[in-house]
Amino acid sequence: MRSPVSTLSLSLIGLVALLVMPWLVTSEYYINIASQIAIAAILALSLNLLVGWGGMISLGHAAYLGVAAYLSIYLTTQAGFGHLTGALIAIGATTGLAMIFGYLALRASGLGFLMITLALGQILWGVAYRWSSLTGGDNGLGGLKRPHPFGLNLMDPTTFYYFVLVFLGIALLCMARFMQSGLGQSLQGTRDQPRRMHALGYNVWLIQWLSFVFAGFWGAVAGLLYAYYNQFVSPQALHLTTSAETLLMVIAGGTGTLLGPVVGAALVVILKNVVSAYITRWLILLGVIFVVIVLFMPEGLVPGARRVLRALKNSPHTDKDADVSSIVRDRTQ
Amino acid sequence: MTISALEVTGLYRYFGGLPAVRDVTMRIPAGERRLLLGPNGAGKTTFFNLIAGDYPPSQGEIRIFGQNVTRKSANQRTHLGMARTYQIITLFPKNTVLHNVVISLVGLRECRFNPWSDLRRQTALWDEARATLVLVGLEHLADQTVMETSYGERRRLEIAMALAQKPKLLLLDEPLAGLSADERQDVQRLLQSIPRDVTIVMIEHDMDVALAFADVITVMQHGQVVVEGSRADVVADPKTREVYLGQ
Amino acid sequence: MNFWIIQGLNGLAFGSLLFILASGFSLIFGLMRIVNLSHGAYFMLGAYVGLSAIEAGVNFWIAILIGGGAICILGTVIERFILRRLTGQPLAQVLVTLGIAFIIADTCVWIWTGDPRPVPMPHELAGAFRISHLAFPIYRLFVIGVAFVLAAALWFLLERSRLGAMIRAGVDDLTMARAMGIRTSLLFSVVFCLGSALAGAGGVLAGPILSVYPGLDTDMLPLALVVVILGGVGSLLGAFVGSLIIGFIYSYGQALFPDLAYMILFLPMVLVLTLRPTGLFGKQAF
Amino acid sequence: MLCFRILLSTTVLATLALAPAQAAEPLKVGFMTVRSGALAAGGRQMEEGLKLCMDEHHGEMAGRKIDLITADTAGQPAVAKTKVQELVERDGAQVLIGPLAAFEALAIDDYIRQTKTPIISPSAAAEDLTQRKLNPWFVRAVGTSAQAHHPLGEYAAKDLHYKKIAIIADDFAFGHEIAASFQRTFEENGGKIVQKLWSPLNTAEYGTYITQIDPDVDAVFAAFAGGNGIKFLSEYKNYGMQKPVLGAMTTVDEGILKRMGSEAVGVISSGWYSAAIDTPANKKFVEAVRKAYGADPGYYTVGAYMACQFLNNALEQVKGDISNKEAFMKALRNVNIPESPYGPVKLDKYGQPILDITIRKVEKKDGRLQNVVIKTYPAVSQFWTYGADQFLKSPVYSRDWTPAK
Repeated sequence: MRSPVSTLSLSLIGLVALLVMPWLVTSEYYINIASQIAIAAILALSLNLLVGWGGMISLGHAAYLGVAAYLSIYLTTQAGFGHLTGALIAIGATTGLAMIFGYLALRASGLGFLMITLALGQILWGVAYRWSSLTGGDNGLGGLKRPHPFGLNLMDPTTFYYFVLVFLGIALLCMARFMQSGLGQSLQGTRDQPRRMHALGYNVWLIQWLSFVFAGFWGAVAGLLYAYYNQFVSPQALHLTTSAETLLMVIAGGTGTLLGPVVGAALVVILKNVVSAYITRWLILLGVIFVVIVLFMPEGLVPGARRVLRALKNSPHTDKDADVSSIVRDRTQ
Repeated sequence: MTISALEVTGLYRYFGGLPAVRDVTMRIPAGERRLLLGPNGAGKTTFFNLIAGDYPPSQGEIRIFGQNVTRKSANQRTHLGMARTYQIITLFPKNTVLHNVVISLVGLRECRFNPWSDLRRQTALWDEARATLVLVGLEHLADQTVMETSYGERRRLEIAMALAQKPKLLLLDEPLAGLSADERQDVQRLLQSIPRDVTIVMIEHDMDVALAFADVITVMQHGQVVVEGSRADVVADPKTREVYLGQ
Repeated sequence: MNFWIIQGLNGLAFGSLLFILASGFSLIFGLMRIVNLSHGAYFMLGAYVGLSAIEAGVNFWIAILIGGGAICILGTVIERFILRRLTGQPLAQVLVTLGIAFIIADTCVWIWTGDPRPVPMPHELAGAFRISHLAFPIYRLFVIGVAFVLAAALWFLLERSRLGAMIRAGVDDLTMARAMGIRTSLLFSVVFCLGSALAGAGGVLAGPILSVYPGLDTDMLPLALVVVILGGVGSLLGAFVGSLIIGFIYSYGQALFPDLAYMILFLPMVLVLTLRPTGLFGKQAF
Repeated sequence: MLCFRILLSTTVLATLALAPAQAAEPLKVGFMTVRSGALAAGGRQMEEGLKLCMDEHHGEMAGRKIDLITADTAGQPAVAKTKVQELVERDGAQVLIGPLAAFEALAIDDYIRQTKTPIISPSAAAEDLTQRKLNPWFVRAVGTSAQAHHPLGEYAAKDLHYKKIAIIADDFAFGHEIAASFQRTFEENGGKIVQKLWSPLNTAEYGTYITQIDPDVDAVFAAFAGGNGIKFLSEYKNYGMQKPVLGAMTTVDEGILKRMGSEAVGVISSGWYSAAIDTPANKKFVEAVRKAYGADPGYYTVGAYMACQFLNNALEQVKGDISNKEAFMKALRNVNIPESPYGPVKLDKYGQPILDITIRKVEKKDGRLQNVVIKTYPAVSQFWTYGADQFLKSPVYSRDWTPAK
């Protein structure tokens, strides 16, 4: 059993670290990277809702990121809406899209679900690419100015970082509540024993659908922040690789955990943006890291690290052989 | 005229052209204890699944407390006061015993759609679950995970999860299967303690226990009802012997 | 009229390519329940290996064998040392095959520089076949032939051979197959090798039409998935019919509805899956 | 943060310091290329072209050492955005060269304006970058999509006397712009575009499209980018098609021409560069590229090479002092290179080079395929003969510019 105290203290340390981060790093560049991680983390958290707690592996989660981003930019720069209206419509419409997509995708389960989400994602990508009068085609849409909510200057990287961090905080809180809520518990039940849940009076489809829509909503929030961050959106945001990367974040970090997707997001964003400056073949490294994670920490980085820590704690003489053997023992259980 | 707890008319179910249940008609008055007998493959569990709503019948009609539920899904039927246990135990093994009962309780409550309120803080729910565990004599295991419990204890938990929903119609699929003699007695006692107004339909192979328990017995074979009647009638009926000995 | 004939042939040819790609994927998924997301990368790597063989002076036909053989070896190694440790963990397998796909894709850019490269076709199959006004490339007719022969061979292998009997037993019920004394471990390796080899050889075979370039893997993988899902998983007939249907949809669809060109393959899939979640020929849901 | 301050303060100091004092310090040039993913081939050619130019100058321009920092955008707009921040904020790049794709350039457009960082585009040809979305900090070292293909339309009608042409083009902005520009001049000179086929960028096979081509046309204009030209031309031949093919500059670019066979022979195209341009400057350049990399230079190689020469030219004008960014930008827009692989180059007031456009024909010469020059249109503006004002009044070329008749 994980000890709640150490999780809490670790989270607190993490929170403090996140808050003071802008004072520690040497360049605005890293603050921007942190903002990107936070946005990716929100998207990964929302996908984790489906993958981790619902057992629904989606390969089309970029849909919500992309659609919300396209809508918010289109509405504010082309259709003449204000920032707030644009944002609300974008999130509302994207959530509505999730309702439709959920309706279609939940007709199947397992691999069928995965394929429908992938196909729907590809269709959206195609629309974004082809409908160039509206989406700008491959050139994408740009020209979005970041809003000034409550007089905050979001053009300042540090302010923007805190802005995003607030959303990440709310997302984490919502996810934590969700996990322990009636709906969250029901969703986890439908993942493990759908038939049983049916017999216990749960409308499995409805519970999965509601969760799907909830995940879509948070995907839309991530998309909105993505649009504000990049001030630009192109079909790449809707592409299969974006969905796949998000799925990788979730699985690598640890499905069904709160911090897993955040760690996974950090890993992928850092590899892609920072490490690539030093290692030309960073994609190979990314691949190798995933393979290694799966082989040696199959439950993901966060639960895996917990396990290793526990193993370290449990062995009174921290000599290396003992650690290894306890890890091995854990694995074989 | 009293309303039947369960009324089945002309029920059929085919699997790829093969009938698993054929023309079953059955009427179970409220409060009755009904036993379903029959050799393996007689269609008893399929019949159960049809009543529970796991899959739709190919033909026929099912009514629960007078309401036609033929086209209703399993969860809707549960909300009409039906509960069931499974032949092969399907619990949530990583959760605690108490948690399992809570999941069962939440199934009938609105909070199953609530994405915000913390289930752990709804003490009424947990108290009620604990009370159910007391009823089945599992309160001492409340905080253990299901994985840590014995087979017999899980059987009882199965029943507890069904009882927690305070059903008016309870479907028990071989509640005694695979239990030791002691455990059997525990479960038997538990079954006997269920209030009389609960209608129980039970599949069971253990004749002694089952016969002692049931008011009316239905014997099925090849998906059909062969004999139906009181204990004495059924035991005396030559067709019963044929089913059990003559195959 | 000519339009329908020529686009029909185009669809048939493209469907044939898809079948060669998807049959291995379907085989592996059917028996081992592994969604091998590196299948597209195998296809691309096979094409690159075959290309290098041809450039080293090897005959085209031998190059197909080399491409298939190399990917068979690679696939077997991956199956033995990585996938085998993850039996029964579909999520882990998805992640690991995706990771391997990244590695292969970037390694290809590394080794073969990322220039788009056509695979030269054998001279005897170059040019077009003509009947009155219609002209159609001989090589495509040949690919159609290969697909039908391959389908027949696979059918024979699965339905008539001892290996096939073992595979079918494994697809139906793995525990049962084990109980019957089938060495499933060896069987898995053989099937994974075969499936990978089909991808690798298919890559070389498709090379003269598709050419090889970075991104070929991600272009082709969704197509393989679409075919398998549409046809139904683990069904050879499904993969075959699914491929041809997709081929026809692709050719007629792009010609008739150019505005839908980007989605033409995914719309029918969504339609089929929402109406019939098991695919057209699958017996079971996924 | 600390580093950032130091960086800031050095900039401030540099602004105050006199030019000679600054000359000692290396100039940081950020270079955005693509090393992974589908565009990696172009990225590599850009790197080669840039390296060649840097080597030519021995890593020094106008007396200042050039500190080149390279970043891989992976061909993704969002990554390009991060990379430009990395180059500017973290590494302190003062001038940028890159990125490869137009959608990357557009993705970082706002950022360039905000940070006022001079940027030289070595390949992105999107019209509006130097037209309707003019960015004061942006200068292009290559032609625009339409710049190279207005002449081809006229040539097809006037010199080749084609009357009816079918267009097949990649379905993305680059393809749309090329197709529309060709159509415009072709039709203005009496020709007629009877069919327009748009194939998705990731089209697996072109059979479906080739067989749709109207059999009554005089020629086919095929506008492809990346490797699609290879696929299209070889399949075109395999389908037994006889109609002559006109190509866009990138359809038969030297970067992929080296991978083609007989199917490419005879394709007539136009462009602001051909490795076969017969001038001393280009011969020297081609020699050097062939010696270093064993292949003819193409679109990306020469684009990056020229971007680097632009930088050199501008730096020499300001004597290596770029502390006054406005002055440096002015110099950059004032670039005048009388002899280059392109031919003579100078910029219009939009930051777009005025270039000699050549009509070329693929021929096999010296054992390799070459874009042999058959006609030169000297000093072609991005606005062709229309004049900037009139040209900019109409919307940017798009897929729906004028329907086929």
